Amino acid sequence: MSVAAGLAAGAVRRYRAGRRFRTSPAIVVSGSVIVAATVVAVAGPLLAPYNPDLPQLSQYFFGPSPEHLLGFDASGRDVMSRLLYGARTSMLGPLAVTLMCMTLGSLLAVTAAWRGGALDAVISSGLDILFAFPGILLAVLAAAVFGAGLVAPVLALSVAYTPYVARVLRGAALRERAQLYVAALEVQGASGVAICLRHLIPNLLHLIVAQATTLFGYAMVDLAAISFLGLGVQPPNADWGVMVSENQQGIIQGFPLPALAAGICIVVVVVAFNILGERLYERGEARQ
Amino acid sequence: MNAEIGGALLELDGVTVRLPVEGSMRAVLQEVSFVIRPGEAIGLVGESGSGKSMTARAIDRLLPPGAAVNGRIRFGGRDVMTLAGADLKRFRSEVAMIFQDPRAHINPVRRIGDYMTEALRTNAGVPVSEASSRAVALLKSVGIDDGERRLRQYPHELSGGLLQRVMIATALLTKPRLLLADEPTTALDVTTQAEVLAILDDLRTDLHLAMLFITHNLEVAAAICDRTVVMYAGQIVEVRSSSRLHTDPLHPYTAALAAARPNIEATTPRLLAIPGRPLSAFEAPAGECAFAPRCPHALDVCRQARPALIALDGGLSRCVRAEELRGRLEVALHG
Amino acid sequence: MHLRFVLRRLAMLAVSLLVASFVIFSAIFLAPGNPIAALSGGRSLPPESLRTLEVRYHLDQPFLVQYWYWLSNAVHGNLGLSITLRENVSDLIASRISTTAGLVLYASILIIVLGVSLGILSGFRPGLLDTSTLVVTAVSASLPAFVAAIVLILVFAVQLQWFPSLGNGIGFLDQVRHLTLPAFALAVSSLAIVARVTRSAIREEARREHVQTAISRGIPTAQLIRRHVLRNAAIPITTISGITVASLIAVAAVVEVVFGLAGLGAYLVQSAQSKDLAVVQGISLLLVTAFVLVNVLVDVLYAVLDPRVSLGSRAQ
Amino acid sequence: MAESVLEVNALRKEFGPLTAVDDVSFSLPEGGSLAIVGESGSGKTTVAKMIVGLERPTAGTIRACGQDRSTPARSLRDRRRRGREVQIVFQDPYTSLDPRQTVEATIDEVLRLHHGWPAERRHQRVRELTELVGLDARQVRALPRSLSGGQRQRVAIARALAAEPRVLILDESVAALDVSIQAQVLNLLADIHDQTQVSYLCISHDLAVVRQLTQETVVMWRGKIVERGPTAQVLDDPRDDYTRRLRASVPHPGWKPPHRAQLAGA
Repeated sequence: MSVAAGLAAGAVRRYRAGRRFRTSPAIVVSGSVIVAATVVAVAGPLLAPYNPDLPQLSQYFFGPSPEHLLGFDASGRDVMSRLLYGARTSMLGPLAVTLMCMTLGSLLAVTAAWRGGALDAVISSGLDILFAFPGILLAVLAAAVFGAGLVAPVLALSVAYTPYVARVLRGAALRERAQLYVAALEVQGASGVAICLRHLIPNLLHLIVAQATTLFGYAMVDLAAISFLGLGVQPPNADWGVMVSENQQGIIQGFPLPALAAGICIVVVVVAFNILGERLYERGEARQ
Repeated sequence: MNAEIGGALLELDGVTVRLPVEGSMRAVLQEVSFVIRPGEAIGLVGESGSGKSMTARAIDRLLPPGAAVNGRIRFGGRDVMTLAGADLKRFRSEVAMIFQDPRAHINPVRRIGDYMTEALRTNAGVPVSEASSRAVALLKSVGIDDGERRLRQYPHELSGGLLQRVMIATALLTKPRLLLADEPTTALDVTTQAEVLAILDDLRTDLHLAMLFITHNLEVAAAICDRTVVMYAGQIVEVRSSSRLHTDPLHPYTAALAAARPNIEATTPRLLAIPGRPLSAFEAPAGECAFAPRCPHALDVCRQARPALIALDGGLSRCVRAEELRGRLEVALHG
Repeated sequence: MHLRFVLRRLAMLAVSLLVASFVIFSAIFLAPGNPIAALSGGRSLPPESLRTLEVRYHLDQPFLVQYWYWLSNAVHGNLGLSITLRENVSDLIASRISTTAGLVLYASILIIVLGVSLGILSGFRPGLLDTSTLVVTAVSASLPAFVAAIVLILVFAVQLQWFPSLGNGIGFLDQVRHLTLPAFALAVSSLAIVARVTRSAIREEARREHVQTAISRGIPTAQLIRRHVLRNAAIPITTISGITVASLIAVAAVVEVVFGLAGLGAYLVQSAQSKDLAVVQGISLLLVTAFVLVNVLVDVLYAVLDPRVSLGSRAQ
Repeated sequence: MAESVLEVNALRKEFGPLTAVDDVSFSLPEGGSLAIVGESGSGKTTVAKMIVGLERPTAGTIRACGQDRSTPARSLRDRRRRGREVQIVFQDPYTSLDPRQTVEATIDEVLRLHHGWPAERRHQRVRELTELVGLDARQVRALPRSLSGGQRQRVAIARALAAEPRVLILDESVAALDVSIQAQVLNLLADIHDQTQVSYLCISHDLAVVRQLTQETVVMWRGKIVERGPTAQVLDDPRDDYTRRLRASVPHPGWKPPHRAQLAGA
């Protein structure tokens, strides 16, 4: 559930080093799921058969039919069309969190590991202090202050999860920096920036990508939760987290499909990202 | 049954070990045979990939999962591979092993005292206080005088040299009859190495302990072992009494290895390097002498079949030209 | 050695809390409009309420002085007044804290007991159990708590009717019964993560060279597992359990909302929606403190378990 | 005596309360070869790191090619110039190459750093250097992971030579290699010394390697120089107690470990 735990698990996963990597069915399936989700996020509105915001009150919680494959939601809107539209915000938020976190986290980690000494101490303690904020809590706080919507929670999660990313990357960057080829380049007189850009970061790339993939999955979970709580994407906009919330009453009333369908979309995409992240991580480890 | 056939404490007979590598079984040891008599020290020498460590692991039943072993290993007349229950337990207490990297081989979260006495307490039921005092006494015999304090420390608080002594003392605590020493001095400084070797040599004589000493250093093996076994590409290529190893080697590889080392006593303009690199058993060409591609004495006959070990002057050599080359190999030594 | 570690960690704890409280306090100044507008959530309030706000926040004083007043009040248990409920925030929190604490505790027990046992079992027994554990945990590790919650309600409350789907319950047993589904919903993904990490930690420790040494010395298998494999694997297992348990403190809000539990999290969300900033500040401060304390506890536990740790931070 | 290409004077390095290097002075003549011999904790590697600028001396001076290098370089140009004065080959062949870079790219990167040559000329130079260290065309295009330890060490030597340094520091450069490979690399280093004007500073714990490679030797013990002189003389007739103990500890044919009674005097 939490990014913190997920990323930490990634770090602890070093314990499972050395397994050989093959293009397994798991990678093909999770990769396809991610590609499909991305296509829907980009082209969802073109694929959607109906207007996602048009309520037909008489049809509320009306079951599936050949025309409406997933039936209608609590307000009588076409569930399939809302899912297709909702992919966009559901994917865009995590993407923004991932990009910001990885950029900031890599930058801080590499700077701290490269310069060492006082600067490293400052960056590391700064990150340690940021650890005080659980992501969801900071997101709720941000939504309370700046108002509900996607922007405040995305910023809050980026800040809250940067220390987790940076801590793991800093450890890896320190290990890489201790490699003798780095010392050899320093002795040659290559500039620090050049060594970082041309050698250090490329050698950390497998870890950065693996972390980004895992982070995306968990950011998606947290942002969906924020939207579910009514502090993220606002109804009537379609979003998977919002859809679970809107149709929650259906669970008890005997119409679980609309809420479940949105929930399943989230789970499938997140599982795909997590499995891919795990495999990328293992591949990086095997290559070491 | 007669316990120790021909006076052998440990007997390896045609031991072949295969390991699963990328889905197929690859040989890492081929037809390894030798014996160790009670109280005898055997040196096992080879470069990387020669299979020397794998030999010790096979003897101690510490091979990685999936390993297939052919041939026979007998300790005190009993087949080691089929030992179980109380017999296995006794075997474990009679055969002790020490390793190159004590830091990896000692549990980092337990105290030295716990590590040293665990086997004694668990398997022999020796009370803690007695086990500890025995540990302290043994630490003293390996040159550690403040044993009581050391027992309370954690491994990370000790230097590599100290830790290696702790490991040796621990190995001797159960009064073994055979010590398997896998490169125990490789990671140590030269002066520490000399001390540890002296300790091993002393203890071995005092305790009438048999030893298999694995090293990549011909001189170290010759210095503290009665006989030396030289391995190349998973095979034994020579067995020779240590005193004659340098003066009268029987296999071109042994001679080349000795000649390749820079000499501390005289300046040589150029070393007699062996071309190519050491091969492991599964890289070596089949159906010819494994050393032939690098051997300065190789002839066509060497490439026609794997030579067998032949007895020569009290030693063994896996070289078809061994007899013919005697004396000429020695020349290589002083270049 | 350990004392120095604990002292250093406590100093860091103090700094973290100070910074966190500062961030939480400054939130009202970051909000659009003036602080009063932020605190009142844009509502028009009776003059006496406005007065209380001004007094409470010392809005006529410099910023840092205001912060100082707010903090010392908070430390003394005075967290101000809820704008919507016109009640003391401390009292409101006090009446809800036991639900959240119970929920988090229940879920933590599930995670540690079930997650670690499952991980140990599949770590030592390769085969069908291990494979199915791997597959199931791969999916459940990615399960958002609110999705887990609606599935649990659907199956165990609506279909099987074993557990209630809403409310807190009365009396201890009834409360436990009411908390069971929420606790599972909260625990499920962390449980899976803990199980997976436990499994790989055990596999990894079992392969260590010192375990080989112990085998070669004839240490019986049961003792080998207990004293060398499990003991050493306890270090990463503690770390991951601590991180997941700490994260529950915030995630509990989601579960409380789904199950209609009157806990702190649900109240926090409700206050955030109604822009009742005094409440948001109070609860945030409390949750952050709990979160940081659990993390400190994990670090201390880690140092106790691993004699190699003297100063410095977690497993890097 | 030839002019000295490297001069170290009263060098000192403290790590907190620990003094790792204490009042170390020596000079290396142009085209000469000097060994710093010692065991772990002797401070020999710290001296090497200070000379190449990976550590900063607490006190003392280092001059190479007449230029001071006791303080960190101020500009990138300065750093590159220092790179053309002193180069180093490390002990561990496994981490001394970027795993993602081919041999060709590794050496080319250094050539680009130091010389404003066109691609054609750099390519030519890569070929010369790799031929010099005995790598074939296939190995030149390979990634480090498909090379053996000895081959990687050859790459590291070629990379160091690409800067055309006046001093090459060999920091336990053959210690991690198999005996048969070690001999190949030692011969290669001897050939390079004969063919070029490069001076060697050889950091080693291995007295036999030192004898093979150097004319002069200083012996370090616990941060201090305890003995110095021509290598053959230091090894054949050690004066200092520690040097004697060290010499007596080196295994060689016919050697027996000196037992503790014999060692006790040292």
